[in-house]
This record gives sequence, C-alpha cells and structure tokens, in this order.
Amino acid sequence: MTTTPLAARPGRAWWRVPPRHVPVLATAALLLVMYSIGVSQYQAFSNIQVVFNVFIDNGFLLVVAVGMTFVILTGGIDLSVGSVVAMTAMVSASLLGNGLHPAVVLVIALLIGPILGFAMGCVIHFFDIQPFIVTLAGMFFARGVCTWISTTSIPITDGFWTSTAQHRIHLGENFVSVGALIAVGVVAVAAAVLAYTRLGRNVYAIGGNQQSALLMGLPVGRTKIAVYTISGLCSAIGGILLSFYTLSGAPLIAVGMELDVIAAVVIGGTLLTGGSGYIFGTLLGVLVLSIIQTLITFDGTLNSWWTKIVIGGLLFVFILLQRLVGIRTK
Amino acid sequence: MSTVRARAAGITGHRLFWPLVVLVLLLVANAVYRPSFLSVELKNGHLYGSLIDIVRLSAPLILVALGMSLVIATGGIDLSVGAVAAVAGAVACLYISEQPDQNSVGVVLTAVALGFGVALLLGAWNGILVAGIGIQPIIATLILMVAGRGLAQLIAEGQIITINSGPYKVIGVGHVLTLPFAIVIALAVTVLVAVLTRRTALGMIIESVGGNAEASRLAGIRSRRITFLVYVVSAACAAIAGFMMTANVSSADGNAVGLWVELDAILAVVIGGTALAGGRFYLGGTVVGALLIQTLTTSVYAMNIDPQTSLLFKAVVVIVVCLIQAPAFRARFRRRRSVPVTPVEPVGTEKEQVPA
Amino acid sequence: MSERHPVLTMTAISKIFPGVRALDGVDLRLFPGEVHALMGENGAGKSTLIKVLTGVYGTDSGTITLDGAQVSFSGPMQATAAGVSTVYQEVNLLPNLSVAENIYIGREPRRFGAVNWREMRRGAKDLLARIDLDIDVTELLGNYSLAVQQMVAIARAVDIRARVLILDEPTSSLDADEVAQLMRIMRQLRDDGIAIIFVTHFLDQVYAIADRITVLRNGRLVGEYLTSELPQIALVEKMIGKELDALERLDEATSGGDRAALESGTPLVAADGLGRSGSVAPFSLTIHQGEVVGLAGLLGSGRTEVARLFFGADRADAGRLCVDGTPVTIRNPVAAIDRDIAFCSENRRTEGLVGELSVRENIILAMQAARGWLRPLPRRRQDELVQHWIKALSIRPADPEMPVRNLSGGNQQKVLLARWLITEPRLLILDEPTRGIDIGAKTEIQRLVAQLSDGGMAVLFISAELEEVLRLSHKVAVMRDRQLVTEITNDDTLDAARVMQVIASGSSQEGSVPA
Amino acid sequence: GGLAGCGNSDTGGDDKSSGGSGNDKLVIGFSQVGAESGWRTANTNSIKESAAEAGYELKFDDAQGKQENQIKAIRNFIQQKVDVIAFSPVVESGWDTVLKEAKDAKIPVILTDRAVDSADKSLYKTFIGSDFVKEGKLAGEWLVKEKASAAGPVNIVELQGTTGSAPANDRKKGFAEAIAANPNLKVVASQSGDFTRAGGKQVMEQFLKANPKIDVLFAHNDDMGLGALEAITAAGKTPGKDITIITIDAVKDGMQALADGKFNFIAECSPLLGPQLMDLAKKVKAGEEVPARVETEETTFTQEQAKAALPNRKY
Ligand SMILES: Nc1ncnc2c1ncn2[C@@H]1O[C@H](COP(=O)(O)OP(=O)(O)OP(=O)(O)O)[C@@H](O)[C@H]1O
Ligand SMILES: Nc1ncnc2c1ncn2[C@@H]1O[C@H](COP(=O)(O)OP(=O)(O)OP(=O)(O)O)[C@@H](O)[C@H]1O
Ligand SMILES: [Mg+2]
Ligand SMILES: [Mg+2]
Repeated sequence: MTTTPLAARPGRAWWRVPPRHVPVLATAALLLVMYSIGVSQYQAFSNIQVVFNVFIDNGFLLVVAVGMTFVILTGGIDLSVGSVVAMTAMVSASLLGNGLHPAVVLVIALLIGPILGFAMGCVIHFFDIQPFIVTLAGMFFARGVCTWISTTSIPITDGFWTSTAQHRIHLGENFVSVGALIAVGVVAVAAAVLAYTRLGRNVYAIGGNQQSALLMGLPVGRTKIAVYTISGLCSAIGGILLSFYTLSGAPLIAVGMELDVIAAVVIGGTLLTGGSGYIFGTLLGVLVLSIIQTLITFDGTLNSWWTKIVIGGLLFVFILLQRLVGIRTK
Repeated sequence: MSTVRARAAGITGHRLFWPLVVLVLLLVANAVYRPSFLSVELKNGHLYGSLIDIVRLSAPLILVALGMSLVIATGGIDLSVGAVAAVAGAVACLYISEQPDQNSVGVVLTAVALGFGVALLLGAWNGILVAGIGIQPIIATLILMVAGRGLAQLIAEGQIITINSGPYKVIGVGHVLTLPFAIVIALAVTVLVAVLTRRTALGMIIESVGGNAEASRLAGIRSRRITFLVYVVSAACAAIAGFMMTANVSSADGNAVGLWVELDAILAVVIGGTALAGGRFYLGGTVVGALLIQTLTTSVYAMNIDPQTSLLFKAVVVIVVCLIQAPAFRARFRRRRSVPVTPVEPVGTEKEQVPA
Repeated sequence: MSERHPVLTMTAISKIFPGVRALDGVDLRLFPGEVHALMGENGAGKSTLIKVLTGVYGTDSGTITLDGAQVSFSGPMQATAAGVSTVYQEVNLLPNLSVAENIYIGREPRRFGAVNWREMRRGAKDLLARIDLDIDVTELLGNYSLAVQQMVAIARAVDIRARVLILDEPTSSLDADEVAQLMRIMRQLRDDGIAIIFVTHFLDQVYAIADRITVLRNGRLVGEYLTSELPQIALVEKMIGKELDALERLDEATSGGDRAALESGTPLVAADGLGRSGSVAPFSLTIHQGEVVGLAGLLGSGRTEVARLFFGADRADAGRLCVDGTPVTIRNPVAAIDRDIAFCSENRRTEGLVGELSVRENIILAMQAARGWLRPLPRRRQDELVQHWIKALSIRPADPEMPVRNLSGGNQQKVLLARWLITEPRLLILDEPTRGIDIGAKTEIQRLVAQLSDGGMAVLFISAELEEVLRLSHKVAVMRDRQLVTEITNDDTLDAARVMQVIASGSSQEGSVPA
Repeated sequence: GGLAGCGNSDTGGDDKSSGGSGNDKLVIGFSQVGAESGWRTANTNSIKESAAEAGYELKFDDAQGKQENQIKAIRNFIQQKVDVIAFSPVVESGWDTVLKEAKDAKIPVILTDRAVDSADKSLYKTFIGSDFVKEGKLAGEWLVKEKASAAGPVNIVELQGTTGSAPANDRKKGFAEAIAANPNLKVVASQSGDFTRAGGKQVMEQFLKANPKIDVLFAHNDDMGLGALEAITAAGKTPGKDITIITIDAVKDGMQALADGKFNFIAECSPLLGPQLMDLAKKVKAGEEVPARVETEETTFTQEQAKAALPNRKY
C-alpha cells in the first residue's frame, strides 16, 4: 500500500522559489531598492565607481564576514576578529619596518590568525567552553598584542606593499583595488567550500543540531576547530587587506569591527543559532551596511548624532522590510 | 571522614567555586603587591578602601548584568544596554541642568522618573522588535545600540552635561550607614530581581522559554510576553546603572557612559555560569562575574600595570577563569572521584545464556 | 552451531551517571545474520548500552570486541567507520538540511572532489522508494512529521553498508505499514549476514523477527534467550521481574459506559468545518464528555494537524470551534488551556519537554503557566503532585530534581503525560502518548485513559497502534489525505482490519456500520 | 528616501554642486573623527558655523572614530567632486592611497587638527591645527618652572588618554620631554583614563590609595582631570593645593575648575578652527599659495587668566 498523502503538499506549484531562499532574495531586492533611492537622490551615486568603491572600501570587512559566516553557521561566534585583523596589520607593519622580506612577512601574517583561531577552536571543543567567552579572551589577547607591539601607528613603506596597495585595476574608466579582487575571490571560494565540500556540509550539520551531528558520525570536533581556524585565516587575510588599505598598522584600528561583521552576517539572513544561511547573504549584508554609510556620506548634512540615529533607523527599516517580506511568503 | 570528603566535593563542584577562587587570587595578588589594598577604614563615617571601591564601581555593571542574565536566559541578548544607560543618564541630567534649583529632591526624583520612563520605552522597543516582529535579538538590539548613542548625544547636543545637584550625586557617591549608596542600590535591585524570579514562578518560566520556546508555548506559556518583559527589565536595570554612572561624576557624557558595558555584562553573565544559548540562569553567578571583572580593572590600576600590556593581562585572567571553570578542563587534571550511587534493587541472580 | 563466532561481544559493561548506575556488568553477544532483540522496561539501560557500544559514552568498566578484536570507539564516527551503523532512539537528524542530505551527509557522493548534488538527490529518491516513501527529497527534513523523519533515519542507517545495524526503538512512531516495510528490510539485511540489534517495546514485533533476546532490568543483565524458547509471558516476567496477571485484563476496563448517555446533551467540544489551508481540509467532529475519540489514519494523514487545531497550536483559517455549545475562538494554546483543553504532543523532544528543567518543573509547567507567574504553586503542593505522578506512572529514576533530558525516552514520555494530567482537563488530546513506553507502563496509561473517561474526561486519542485506538475509543474518526473521511462507532464488531479497509478505500460507505 | 526626513531639505541641491568647479558655491567635504568629546563637538560646530557664514556648502561626515570610515568618506567626496576635501585624521599613517586618488581627481586636501606622516608632501596642500606634542610640552614646561625650587622629589601621576590614540601618545611624549629638564620631577604612576571623567575618577582613586604622596596630577584632558577632582576630594585632599593639577584642552568646565582654584594650569587646544579653515579652503581653491603649516595659537591658562577668560567662553 503506498502512502499517497505524503506527496500531497499544496502551495508550491507556481512559486518555484524554495522558501529557504526567500530571505536572501528579499534582502537582494531591498538592497536594489536602496541603491535606486541613492541614485535618484544624488547624481554622483550612479557612477559605477561608487559600486566599485563599496568593494574597495569593504574588502576586508567582507573577507572577515565570510569567516564569521562559517562560525555562526555552526552556532558559534567569534568576537576576536576585529582584534586579529588589527594584530595582523600591526605585525605586518612592524616586521616590514624591521626590514623583513615581504614574502616572509606575508607568510607570518597569514599564519598567526589561523593559529590563534585553531587554539581558540581547540579550547572551545576540548574543554567545552562557550565560544563567546573564549573568543572574547582572544579579542583581549590580540588587542593586547597590538598595543604591546606599539601604541603608535606604524607606517608601511615597503615597495611590494605600497605598489600592491596603490595598484589600480582599470575596468573602463573605473578601477578596483587588488584588495577588492582578493575579497571577491575569498567569497567565491568560501561559497564553493560551503556548498560543495564535506567540511561545508558538516558546518551546516553542526549548526542544525550538534548532538545529532555527533550521533550521525560526523566529525564535530574537527569541524568546530576548523571553522575557528577558517575565521582566523579570514581575519588574517582581512588584516593584510587592511594593511594594504591603510598602508599602516594602528593599534586601535578595527575596534568594534566584530559587531559590524556579525551584523552583516545576520542581516544577510544567517541565523545566529546556526544551521541556516549563505555566503551570498553575507555579501549582501556587507553591501547593505556600506550602502547605508555611503548614503549618509553623500547626504553630508547629518551631524554626528543624527548620523548614528539615521544608521539605526535605516537598519531598522531594512530589517523590518526584510522580515515582512519573509513572513508574507511563508 | 567520607562526609567531609563529600562536602568538599560539593563545594568544589559548585558553579561559583572556581570564579570565586580566581577572584580571591586576584585580591591576594593585589594584597601582596600592596598590603594596604585589603584594608578598609572608616573615614568621616564612610567605609573607605580599595575593596569598597571595587564593590561600588561594579554596582552599575551588576545592575546591567542582572538584566542581561534574564535576557540571555530567554536565549536572547541585549547589546543596547550601554546606549540605554547613556540615554537615561542624559535625560535625567538634562532635566536637572535646566531646573533653577538643582538641589531640590523633587527635581531629582522627577529627573530620575523621566529617565526611567524613557528607558522603559526603549526597552519596550527592543521587546517589540524581538518578541513582536521576531527579529533576531542581536540585530534588534544592535539598532538601538547605534541609534541610542546618537540619541544620548542628541539630548546633550554632543556636549557633556555637567550638573551640580547634591541629591542626584547621592545615587553615585552617597553613603547610607557607612556604605556607599550605589552598593545599597545594587544590592536592593539584586534582591528584588532574585525575589521576583525565584519567589514567583517567573524564573522557571523564563528558563522554560529559553530552554525550549515551542514546548513552552504549547504548555500555555505566553512566550512572547515573557520575552518582551525581559527586554524591558533589562532596560530598566540599564537605566539605574546609567543614573549611577552619571551621578558618579555629576555629568552625562553621551559618548562615554556605559561604553562597552554590554560586553562586560555578557561576560559577567557567562562567567556566572549562564549559557548564552538560554535556559538556566544564575543571578549569584552574575554578581560574582561582575565583581571579578571590576576587580580585574581595578587591579590594573592598583598594581600599576602598564596600559600597553594591561589587555594581555586581562586576556590571561579571562582565559584562566574560563579554563578552570570548565569541568572538562579540570577533569583532565584530576583523578576520577568515586561518585555516590543510589543503590539499585537487586536483580535475581539468574543469569541465563543460551548457546550460539 | 558452535563454530559460529559472534561478530560483537560486550562483556561486563558498567556505566555510571552521576547518581545513577545505568549499566552494571552487562554482557551482550551478537552473531552475524541474526536479529537480536534488546528488551527491558523504560530506563532499563538499553539505549545506554547502545551508546556505550558506539562510543557516545565512555565505559566505566567492561570490554567490547568486534570481530575478535578489542575496540573502544571514541564516538559514532569511529563506530560507523568500523561498520556499526546506528539509529538512536530519538530521531537524531538535522531538521535544517534536506532529506537527501540527511541520508548522505558524511558520505556524500562526490565528483571531482565536490559534492555531487544531483547524484545525491537521485540516490535518496531511490533509497526512499525502496521503503515506499515518496517524498520531495529536496525539502527540509524539519518540515516532515516525526514518522517520516524516523523513516529517513532508518533509510540512512540501512544504506550505510555495515556489519552491525542497531535500531533503537525505530518503530515507536510508525504505522503498521511502515513497520512491515521495516521488517522486510531487516529480514533482507539479516539474510545478507548483517547482525541487527533491535530495541522495541512491541512484543509481537519481537516475535515476528528476532532470533534471540537479551533482557535487561535496572541496568543489569537478566539473561539471553532464543526467541523460540521463550514464551511471551515469560519474557514479560523477566522484564518486569515479577509475575504478571493484571496486564491482560485490560479490556474490561474500557469501552464501558453507555453510548446513549454519552451522546446526549451538547457535545463538550465540536469542530464545525474547522480547517487550515495547506494543512487539513475543513472537518467536523464532536467530542462528548466522557467520550474517547480515536483518530486513525496513515502516516502523514493529518491526525496531528487536527489535534493542533483543537488546541490552537496552529491557527484555524476556516470554520469554528464550539465548547459547551458556544462558539469560541482559540488562537493559541493559552486560550485552549483556559477552556480546559490539554494537548500532549507527539514529538516530546522538540515540542514537549524542556530538557534542561527538572522532572518536577516539567510536570508542573502547564499548571503553573495557567496560574500565571505571580501565583507560584507552593512547593509543598508541587512535591505532592509530582511524587504522586512519579509513583502512578512509575517514572524512573524517581528523582524529581533530575534534569528531564537525562531520563530514558519512555520516562520522558511519562513526564509529559503527567504534565497534562495534573491540569485535570476536560478534553485531553493525546498524540502518540504511548510512544516508546514499555508494556507495563503502557497498560497503566491505557487503564488511566479509560478511568479518566469514566470520570467524565473527554479524550482525543491518536496512536499509530490501531489496536490501542480500538481498545480505548468509543468512536474512531478516520483520516486520509489530510481529510477526515468518516467516523465509525466502535462497538464490539469493529476490528482493525475493518478500519484499515476504510483507511485504504477512503470511502465512507462504512457509515452503514451497525450502530 | 529614508534620509529626506532627517537631514535638511536641500539635499536636492547636490545635483547642482556635483557639476564641480563651474559653480560659484564652494563645496567642502569634511570628515570629522567623531563626536567623542565636548572638544570635538565644539570643533565640529565651529567648522559648520563658519561654512554657513562664508556661504559654502559643507558635506559633513562623522567617521565615528574609525579610519576606515574616513577613507570611505574621502572616496565618496571624490565621487561627488567636491571642491576641497578637509579632514581630521584619526591616526597619522595610512592615508597615501586615498590621498593619491584625491590628487588624481585634482581635489585639494587640507588636514585639520593633526598631521599625517606621508612622505609625499604634495598629497595635501596644508595642515591647520594643534600640535599635541607641543601641548604636552607646554604643560610640562609650566610644571618645571613651578617646581623649580622644590627641594625633594616631586611625585607626578599621569592620566593618559585612550591607549594607542594619537593625543595620548603625543601629550605623554611632549610632557615627558619637558619634565626631563628637572630630575626631581618623577612620574610615579601612569594609567589610561580613556579621556572620560569616570575613567579619570576611577584611576585616580587607586592612585591615591597606592601612592601616599602625590604632588602633581597631569591629565591628558580636562574631563579626566575633572573626574580625578572628585576622587581627590573624596580622599580628603584639597585639589589645587595638596595636589597640583595640570590638564589640557580648556573646555568650559575645565576653565571653571581652574578659575575656582581646583586646577592649576591648562594648556589650551583650541577647537575653533572653522574660520581659518574656510579661509584656507578659499585660497586653495583659487590656486593661491598657502603655508604648508598653519598652527592655531596654543594659549595656556593659569588660574588668574582663567578667571578673566571664563565669562566669554562659549564651549
Ligand atoms: N546523560 C545521562 N545522565 C544521567 N543519567 C542518564 C543519562 N542517560 C541515561 N541516564 C539514566 O540511565 C538509565 C538508563 O537509561 P536508558 O536511556 O538507557 O534507558 P532505556 O532502557 O533506553 O529506556 P527506554 O525504553 O525508556 O528508552 C535511566 O535511569 C536514565 O535516567
Ligand atoms: N508530504 C509532506 N510534505 C511535507 N511535509 C509533510 C508531508 N507530510 C506531512 N508533512 C508534515 O508533517 C507534519 C505532521 O504531519 P501529519 O499531521 O500529517 O502527521 P500525522 O497524521 O499525525 O501522522 P504521524 O504522526 O503518524 O506521522 C506536519 O507538520 C506536516 O507539515
Ligand atoms: Mg531507550
Ligand atoms: Mg502525528
């Protein structure tokens, strides 16, 4: 006897979009709306370069947000990212200042982030301590390393660094920076890893239900350690991009960045409890934050406090619409 | 003998044992560095000393963390507490600064009521976003975290409002019965929250919502209402903390009041043993966590640790606390203790086996 | 025969949880090509033994050998790799992933190193077709009913080509059809030489398939027996540790009462065209005071949905509900509880219990919610109530302060039941209340339902076990394709075959059943 | 749009201005560090008011203390083709890339408040503002003079600004350089009070307990000094007498304390850059030669001077 009732599932006939994609699509649509508002209000907004600038200016944020997406997808959180970014930039700047070869510096800089991430992942997994507290300690630690290296900002004058930083890749009249391209590359790689590798799928599995994932024989510990390592690596790349971007290492740079990053990930539709979300969403989240900021700069009439209030307000309007669209299609 | 052992196991197994050990160690380290650290004297009828400072300075953090405990227990998080504290403080100070007689108790009471009212509104706003519209708590409260700071600055137009009001100042630096008034307030609010949650069913209901919201709904709990409520309570606690912080220096600085207090508060809650995922919460643990954090800050000043390395010092202490607090960590450094076992009824000795 | 070597032996296994000795020197032997039933009351230690075997828990003492070599798995991952595939008691899958992924995660088909999604979907579809489950494999697993999830879990475990297959209560939420499918597959695997450990509380399933039985009681081994040599009665006695006599005399207790008396007067609750689009078609159903109404239907036929509409767990968008003859709007559970309606949901883990809270807190939760937070139930009263129900339902361990998540599955179910019983509702909706409960406790619960209905309580009873429904209810409503197709009065002539026929045909000529 | 409601009404006017230099109305893009202190707000207000008075259009951006935000803002100013870009750098280093873009777009850049460390001086036209090192130095020099006759060692405690921030670094440096002149002057404790009153008070409380004899307090800004006042009073000492207090900034509350005899000396750091900035912007735009460095007058105040200056103090 076959059970026909199971097949009968009304309400999905013409509307081919799977419900779980709706939040991301809604976010994309809203982003477009915001962009059009900008274009209609300010003429210069329609320059393609404005779009490119978004990537140039937020490349490091994007990369770090990608790493954070991995962590949040497992239901964890990584508060150390901002400090690790700063630490990477500081270490690079000070090593370059000491005359080390840029290639060596690059390797060292790209190693310390993942090592710290790996260590935090191990503590989280083996000692079963909440990620929040472990990564908060990591945040203090990395920031401490920054001020310990120097309390003043260290300029980078190395040839490789400056030429990479100032190299413009022209696309027609407009240009992007190397950093922006790297960021886009990281996004693409990360999206592929999440969608097409076992590691990526295990990340979702752990976020869905860690206990179940364990019982299903998935490598929970390894995956958990891996995501913090990945986040550390992304922060390190972000730190390098930031050092390209500012050509210096400053002890107080990227303070509070972790909140921006978490916000971007969550706005992009990833659930903070884990198990659901996409890299593409994170990209959108970063774009939303930066469009909000661009709108405010273009406006140029808001004073300091109104700036904050308006950022909050725009964020609210955005989240509200996103949520309403989500509910409607449910 | 065995009862002594059992009792010792009971004590070391207690959730608060290890954070308290670290707290004591920090105090001892301070005392070694400077023996007078532990001394408490009576000056002009006021208790005076570093220990008193620590408790007094942690009062605002305790308040904020209490509210945060409840929010976290429901599985949420409130990033806006710092901003709410700033707004409440700014409103109160603004009102006082505009009155001809700043020393009138009536004026101060009105000011506090105003600030408190505004904070409740902000809390309700958070509550509506989370419980009503269903926005993820971290984002919902992030909105107010950003905008609230702006609001606080807007109120003061970017300036620091300086007031000169005796009664208001009492909130921050006054004394009752030789004790700093701030400590008394923190104690009172702690007791109040404890009574409200533990003498009524509220605590269990909050834990139930945090533990499994859907199951709670099906058990007839109005989960949304509870969620809404905790955000309002959190804002209320933040407001009192805001009054304390502004009264402490008789001025409201929209920028500095409660800056990063949300992180400290969350840290205090987590050190206290409450899980960020929601569920069981421990108010006592939260208070210990807050004291620990303030002790850490004060130690940096008292032991004159170079500001350049003070963050590293903090990182080390936080790591130590969380490591030794983790049962899994201690388990690796300890022989397995025999566990008291409830006797099971004996099963008949028949043990049969059949051939393969 | 003695040249056969066990594929798996567990010797003198002990496991101690804080305060509970869950296993005490238990032995288990498993031979290739046999189905080995692991039996015992709720909390006897069956699931724990399985988890010790697969490395979820470490042992306190004892050895495990697999194929003659001593092993000690650090976790399910190693166990799976060594050829031990397990379906744990509570459905342990990932609601946030698609059905196909749930089946293949951890061993996804790959192409050029990348997960091959198309292949995965195709494989999943084929696999599910083998157990007659025709569902959209790209849909999130969480959108399916518990029973479907259980089937998916089985499909996953079965597809992992293992030497040892462990099924911990796989049938507790399945209908007769699905059980039959499962049996068929188990036989097939057994014939392929796979060793199967099978845990269930259904004795007839044990006798239908098991070759050998190991009985546990209170964490200790009672013995190992050949099924053919152990009569049912003896098995039950070994499980509960005492002579049984009361168990079989249940039927007298039920279906008593006078139908005419029941149906006179206004119904306690009446659904009038109640429905929810995309969930259940509008239906009408009346339940009188003291009446037990059974809901019968296949897996996914919409029984749970009907129950949820009565309780306001989902909001109805058509029709109305009358309580005591007056129309009421029940938008949420609070409103339903106000009308003295109680709902014991089928998925105790996600919709029932709050794992972190204690047994006591879980039991008083609904009652406390109804009183409001300001009026806490006095502690003395709590303890009284909780003690009473722990005893009445023999919840073990009888420690009211134990976090409920540490209880065995069956005992958790009893806690959930106790929660609603103490609210003394007028209408009690029971969705699979006996899921995973041992026979002793099951008869106890059935007796209780009969008793309550005699005392005037109305009960809406949903169970995958048709016999149970028939035994208890005065009236059976049959669901099919998310529609309520007919109601049949349960008199002495009604039997399971008859109801199955109605379910299958979907026609309601059975209206002519002698009334 | 969401912005229209909150800003002012002439957002539509952007379109005119984006045509660039053809228009007669000068457009200045200004990126401010933030609004982290009363001093900063006074600075912002001065610039806004002067722009309004001069009839220039000001595109104001608040970077909220982040260098990243400032770089973004400058990029957006370039896109909008403003006539002049001005900004108060959050930190010294790291501006070359974006300033090069501005240069390529032929938009002159003016630094306000503090300098950048670019090797390429052609990246900006001029610098206008205060010199944090000099402020520290002024404070230190006054102290050296004041305590010249001191026989024994003079114990100084220092309240630093936010660790790693430019003013904190520079004021510490300037002060240290100045007091090196007198070996009797010794900094016995130095901690960060984060530029806030609460921070200043909290740190001072511990200083007072840890050091039995404190002769001088040097605070990197008025606010920390004001916070420390309360701690000193609470400890039963008289500020200004038992402990000599030196601060920097000279905001109104600080001047009041100075006039009341609670502070002893303030080195001013004037926030009123607006008029000078507008003047420079106009010159730069017209292609006139401007000095590479325009320093605002750094005054200092003693108690008497404060009494005289206080009545017409606006911020
Ligand atoms: N994690 C745990 N912590 C403490 N006690 C536990 C834990 N898991 C199980 N127990 C206890 O161990 C005993 C055996 O439980 P187990 O789950 O093995 O029973 P079971 O035989 O599977 O019962 P059921 O038929 O109800 O599923 C029970 O008394 C249970 O309360
Ligand atoms: N074919 C299907 N596709 C998607 N979801 C389904 C399907 N069938 C059932 N479900 C989901 O499963 C849940 C329970 O279904 P339903 O009420 O039909 O179960 P039931 O009749 O109680 O049967 P049982 O409990 O025996 O599985 C519902 O939330 C429903 O949305
Ligand atoms: Mg079990
Ligand atoms: Mg069901």
